[in-house]
Amino acid sequence: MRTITFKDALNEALHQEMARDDRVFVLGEDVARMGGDFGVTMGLLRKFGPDRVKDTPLSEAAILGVANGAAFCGLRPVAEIMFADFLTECYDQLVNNSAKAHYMFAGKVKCPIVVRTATGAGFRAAYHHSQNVEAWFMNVPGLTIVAPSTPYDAKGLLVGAIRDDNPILFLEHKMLYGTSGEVPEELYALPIGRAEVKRPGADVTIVASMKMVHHSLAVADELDREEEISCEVLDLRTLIPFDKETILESVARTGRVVLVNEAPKTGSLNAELAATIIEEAFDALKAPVQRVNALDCPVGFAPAIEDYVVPRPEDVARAVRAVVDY
Amino acid sequence: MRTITFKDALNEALHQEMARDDRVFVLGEDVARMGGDFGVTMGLLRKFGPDRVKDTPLSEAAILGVANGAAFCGLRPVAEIMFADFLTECYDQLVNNSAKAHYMFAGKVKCPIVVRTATGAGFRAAYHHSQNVEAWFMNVPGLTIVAPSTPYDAKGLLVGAIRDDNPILFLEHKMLYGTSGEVPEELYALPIGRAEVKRPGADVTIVASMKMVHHSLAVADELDREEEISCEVLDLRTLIPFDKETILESVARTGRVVLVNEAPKTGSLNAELAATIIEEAFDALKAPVQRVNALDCPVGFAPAIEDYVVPRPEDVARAVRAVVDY
Amino acid sequence: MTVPKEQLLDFYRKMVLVRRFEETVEEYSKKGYVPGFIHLGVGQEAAQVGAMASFQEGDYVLPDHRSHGVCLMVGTPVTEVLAEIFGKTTGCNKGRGGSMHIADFARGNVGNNAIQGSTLVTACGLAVASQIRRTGAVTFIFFGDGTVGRGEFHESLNLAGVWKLPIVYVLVNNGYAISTRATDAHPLEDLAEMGCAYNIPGVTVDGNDVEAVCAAVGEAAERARRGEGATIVELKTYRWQGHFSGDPASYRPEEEVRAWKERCPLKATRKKLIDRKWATAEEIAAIDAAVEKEIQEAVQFAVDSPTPTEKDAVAHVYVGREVAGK
Amino acid sequence: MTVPKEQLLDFYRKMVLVRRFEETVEEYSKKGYVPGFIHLGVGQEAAQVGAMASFQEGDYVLPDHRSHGVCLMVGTPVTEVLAEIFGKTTGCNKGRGGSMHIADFARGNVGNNAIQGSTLVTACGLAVASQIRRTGAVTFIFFGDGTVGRGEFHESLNLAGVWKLPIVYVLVNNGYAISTRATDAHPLEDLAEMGCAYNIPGVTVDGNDVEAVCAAVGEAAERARRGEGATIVELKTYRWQGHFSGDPASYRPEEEVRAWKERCPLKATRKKLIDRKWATAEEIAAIDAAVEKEIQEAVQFAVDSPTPTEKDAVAHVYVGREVAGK
Ligand SMILES: Cc1ncc(C[n+]2csc(CCOP(=O)(O)OP(=O)(O)O)c2C)c(N)n1
Ligand SMILES: Cc1ncc(C[n+]2csc(CCOP(=O)(O)OP(=O)(O)O)c2C)c(N)n1
Ligand SMILES: [Mg+2]
Ligand SMILES: [Mg+2]
Repeated sequence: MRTITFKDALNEALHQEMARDDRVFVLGEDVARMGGDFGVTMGLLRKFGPDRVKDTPLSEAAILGVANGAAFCGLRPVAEIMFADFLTECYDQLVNNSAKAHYMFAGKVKCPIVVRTATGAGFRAAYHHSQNVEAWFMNVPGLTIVAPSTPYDAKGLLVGAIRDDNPILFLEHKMLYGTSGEVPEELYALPIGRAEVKRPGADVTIVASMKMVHHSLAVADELDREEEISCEVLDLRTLIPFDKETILESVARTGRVVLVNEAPKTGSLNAELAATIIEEAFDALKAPVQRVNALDCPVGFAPAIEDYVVPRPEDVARAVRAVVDY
Repeated sequence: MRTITFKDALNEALHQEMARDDRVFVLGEDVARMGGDFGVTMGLLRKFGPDRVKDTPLSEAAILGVANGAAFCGLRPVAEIMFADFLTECYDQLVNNSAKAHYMFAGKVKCPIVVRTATGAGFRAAYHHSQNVEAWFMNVPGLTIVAPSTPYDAKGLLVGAIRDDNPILFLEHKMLYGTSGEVPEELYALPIGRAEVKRPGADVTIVASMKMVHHSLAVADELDREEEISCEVLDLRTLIPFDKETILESVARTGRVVLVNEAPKTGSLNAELAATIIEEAFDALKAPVQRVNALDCPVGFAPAIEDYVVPRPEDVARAVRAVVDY
Repeated sequence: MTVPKEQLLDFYRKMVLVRRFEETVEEYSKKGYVPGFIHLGVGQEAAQVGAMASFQEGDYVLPDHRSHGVCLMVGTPVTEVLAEIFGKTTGCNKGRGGSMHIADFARGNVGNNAIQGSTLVTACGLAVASQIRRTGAVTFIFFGDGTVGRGEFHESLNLAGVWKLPIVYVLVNNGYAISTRATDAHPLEDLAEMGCAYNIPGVTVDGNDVEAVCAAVGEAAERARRGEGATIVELKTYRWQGHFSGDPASYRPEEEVRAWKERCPLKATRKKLIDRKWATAEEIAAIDAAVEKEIQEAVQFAVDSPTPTEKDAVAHVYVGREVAGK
Repeated sequence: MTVPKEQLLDFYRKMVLVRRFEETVEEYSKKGYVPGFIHLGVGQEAAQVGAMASFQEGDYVLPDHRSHGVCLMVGTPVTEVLAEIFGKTTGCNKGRGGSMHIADFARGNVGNNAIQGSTLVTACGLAVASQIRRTGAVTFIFFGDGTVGRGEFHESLNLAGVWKLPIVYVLVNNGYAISTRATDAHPLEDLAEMGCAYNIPGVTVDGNDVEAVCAAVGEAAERARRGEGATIVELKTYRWQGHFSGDPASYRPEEEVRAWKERCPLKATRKKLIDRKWATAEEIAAIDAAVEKEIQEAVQFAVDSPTPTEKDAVAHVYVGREVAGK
């Protein structure tokens, strides 16, 4: 199969789904003439014209407002918020409007929006361009958070998200845009809400997402080779609501769990995963669940600090050894 | 000792601390001429004048901007955001500015602000006036979240928060404003970051905050009386960073834990508490940690719905029985 | 401007309906039938009725928190609006929204959001949808003088200005945001003038003169329909009651309230009808009586209707995904 | 306006410093010495130098993301600014902030926040502090044409207008926000005119004429010092490079770039100096050479300085509370 980048996979998803469904339109800062800060919306303006590909002013709340309002009218907006850190500027729209509209109005309206945004550390861009933000939205019933780790998933999940009738926050880890993988040329959708076993294993369940899936896979290979530890790596793909069944099924077999997430430890998605596993698989656990996270501090500028603060493969390996040796 | 309401305790804290420290000033919507939507800032304008008690336009981001900027200059602003739900409108200021300033600028500036706000359900005010919001701010290093449950704590913690050099989100549960308790007349500060055992017990540790402390105490009394179950009730008082030592000390004795929090279950503070307890007291646990939360849905309007969705005393009792019977 | 006889009679009937509706809500609120707090529009009937005269089938309207009257003008049956406010399953949102969240999508009422200012950007989305689909629909957004303070006011008008969006900004200036005088919150007296920053015409009219309101909003709506973009129409009026039902409103002078009550929009319209010999006192009394009958029937309906049950609580959190109850 | 000879010579020296600083940052960025992405102000030197001529001791300034030059004008040593951009411990924020977060509190530079628009409201807080303390300080806030789109622009100006805050809004209009033309993002050509909505005077000047800039900002600063409130000064200029160093900027016509380069502010000032016979070519060359020496010394200093280490990572998250490292 053909190999393309994560970014091109997303771009292809937009091209193909917009061609298929004329309710879909794209808006955001610099998405039209420039094709997006990361190039994900490249070529859409030429193909679909200014009605369906809109450069907005630097107004995040208005971008979400347009998305919500248009969605209420039956369109399917795909809004780009350039960096996830800027979701702070339209937090109200997402939390109080998008997420609640369907419930608040007794199911009489839907809010099928996708908010794409670049998340994660590693870009040397410091405090306001490096955060992992999913935890800010974890406690907001009604929102769905999707986060692919491979080009294949990126394309299929973006299409799946656009077709989903719920408001979806779609996280694109900025260090993955340039990674490559096999992606079918035809249009396909992957289901929202399903995790995937990216690598089967018997001793330890590693649950990860986005860039941390790749750290986890690398560690799993190494530990398999060097220490005869067999790790199963689960890629959540949908962070909220997450796929409890797949996780619990794996934990029932391994009894040992390592959770890997790039956000600061306190209050990250890992906390919810750990609490759920405890609640539902207490007796299966052979060791305390280990959480691998960034330190509880902002993402600093100096590379030595950034690299130290976020989870490194060696942190994952250490956690795996800890659950095995417990 | 004298008995006053929670609201009056807060009001007295402001009066006394403003008299003591002329760097303290108050701002927010309707805090001056009207004395606050809940009356907490009553009388301050007359006593301290318009320089130190400021009615603002309906501009939450500007309120936080004024607080941050003035704090950087050495003042100690106490900002009121009328309902916690409106923190969505100044989320960027709190998350990206207040919380990070000290770190981002290498300790050369401090941001000693207090953001007071009315939180919680029970007011029949639906989606945008009823949320429990602490989880939105859990994964934001640099922020401190304080949440009293009694008039005594309200006064002492507010004074403690004003004197603290960190940005503090100060949550006032709106159903507690009218509750009464003993409060010393003199000025005193309670330490930030310390939980309190509100009721000692031997069999089960209940960890709660704000209104849920009262639910928990009521249940503890009842179960003690009727079922001979002895519950220890811990009041977190500071939600983030929370007092791990006090929790772990109690759990080491009881081995059974019930966490009670009014926010929706997925991704609430209870998740972090559960994960921490698992990590640090795995071997002491005699039963899976039980989380008592609101259901994973918004806070609806109709009273029957609101009352069903948020935790009721019977839900706490059921969870206690579950850990005892495990 | 003078409207034809039939229209003025119709306006009068509608204003009486709105007035009696509000008085009835207040009466039944005091009797305990209305959960939560309510914001009454008594005194603002001419603004609501006159502005909505230009609303056509296919148009969108976003009412605000003080907009029961606007909701009625859309054509939603009085029974359904009242039942919604009472929190009954027969309400237009099945009792799930209440006073601050009344929507009727089929008739173009996209509902309020109780976060002031939020809907200002939603309006852009409705307008963009009608632009993309070339439906010629106009979006009417109601908001108060206080809400002008929010950042979304700017983001909305800036976008509307540059994209020439078909929006009528109905700025209901009743002089106060809770206790805060409009003149203490904004540096201009006539807030419609703020349109100058956005190349959007602004017009200020007597909001208690239903004919003047109808003319100004009508012209703005026509401009929007012709594709010439948005207009701000500021309606100067006054709310007779406090901010919410029960607010003593001691922040404003008795004299001011008295003067405005003199300028009652119903009384003024009655006088016009009599002066122009368009109706006799008897005919007017007949209108009043007919309205009264409608109101009393609605009350009966709302009182008799069932309340939602616990099992309604978890419906519609997501489209197509279930949420667990207790 | 004509400034005295000594001042124009000083302006020239400073503009050369800023120009050479930016070119040097770019050069060393390409060589791999500068982490992350940087926004260069080449072409905007007259705006930065001319505006900061009115900055006095005790004043506050909030630079933006394209403001290395502004940071230098505060008086922070070139060495410390460059070392900060290189991410070194000798930087003014110990390498913790980088290009987008350069502060120097002791000298009144309160630092940038990389969320566009955030500092617009921080500015209000600085101004309120100087009002409360009656220090007479002026706050200078730098922001671009794109950032005018943010809601905070409005909340800030509305508050500044109604509270008569001593702020100079330095609106650097370089025609673009990344790829988006100012004229596609806002409905007015001269953005200073937006002051009309806030009763705040706006003036638009040639941002490449350092004397005109100095005069306009000087007048605005004097107004603020006299207690007459805020002014918007719009400086029309152009950035020669792309949005960030490396951006090919293919979204703008070659011709436009060429025309603006003709209008180089350094060249214009050199011409003035020569035409007025205030300096000879040799004297100008001597200034250039002196600046060059300063720059090269700063480079040596920055290159030789140490980088932060891992243990620096967890310092200063909170005041007085430790955060655990790895
Ligand atoms: C973002 C936000 N801030 C504050 C409030 C609380 N609040 C509700 S109505 C109101 C005043 C609104 O004033 P105005 O817009 O003039 O409308 P009016 O009540 O006069 O009709 C305030 C401050 C809110 N609901 N949302
Ligand atoms: C809230 C927010 N949205 C978007 C961005 C991304 N961004 C950084 S600079 C910029 C353009 C700013 O344009 P302008 O204000 O004109 O300044 P210039 O870059 O032209 O100097 C954008 C969109 C951001 N940093 N913050
Ligand atoms: Mg008002
Ligand atoms: Mg610009």
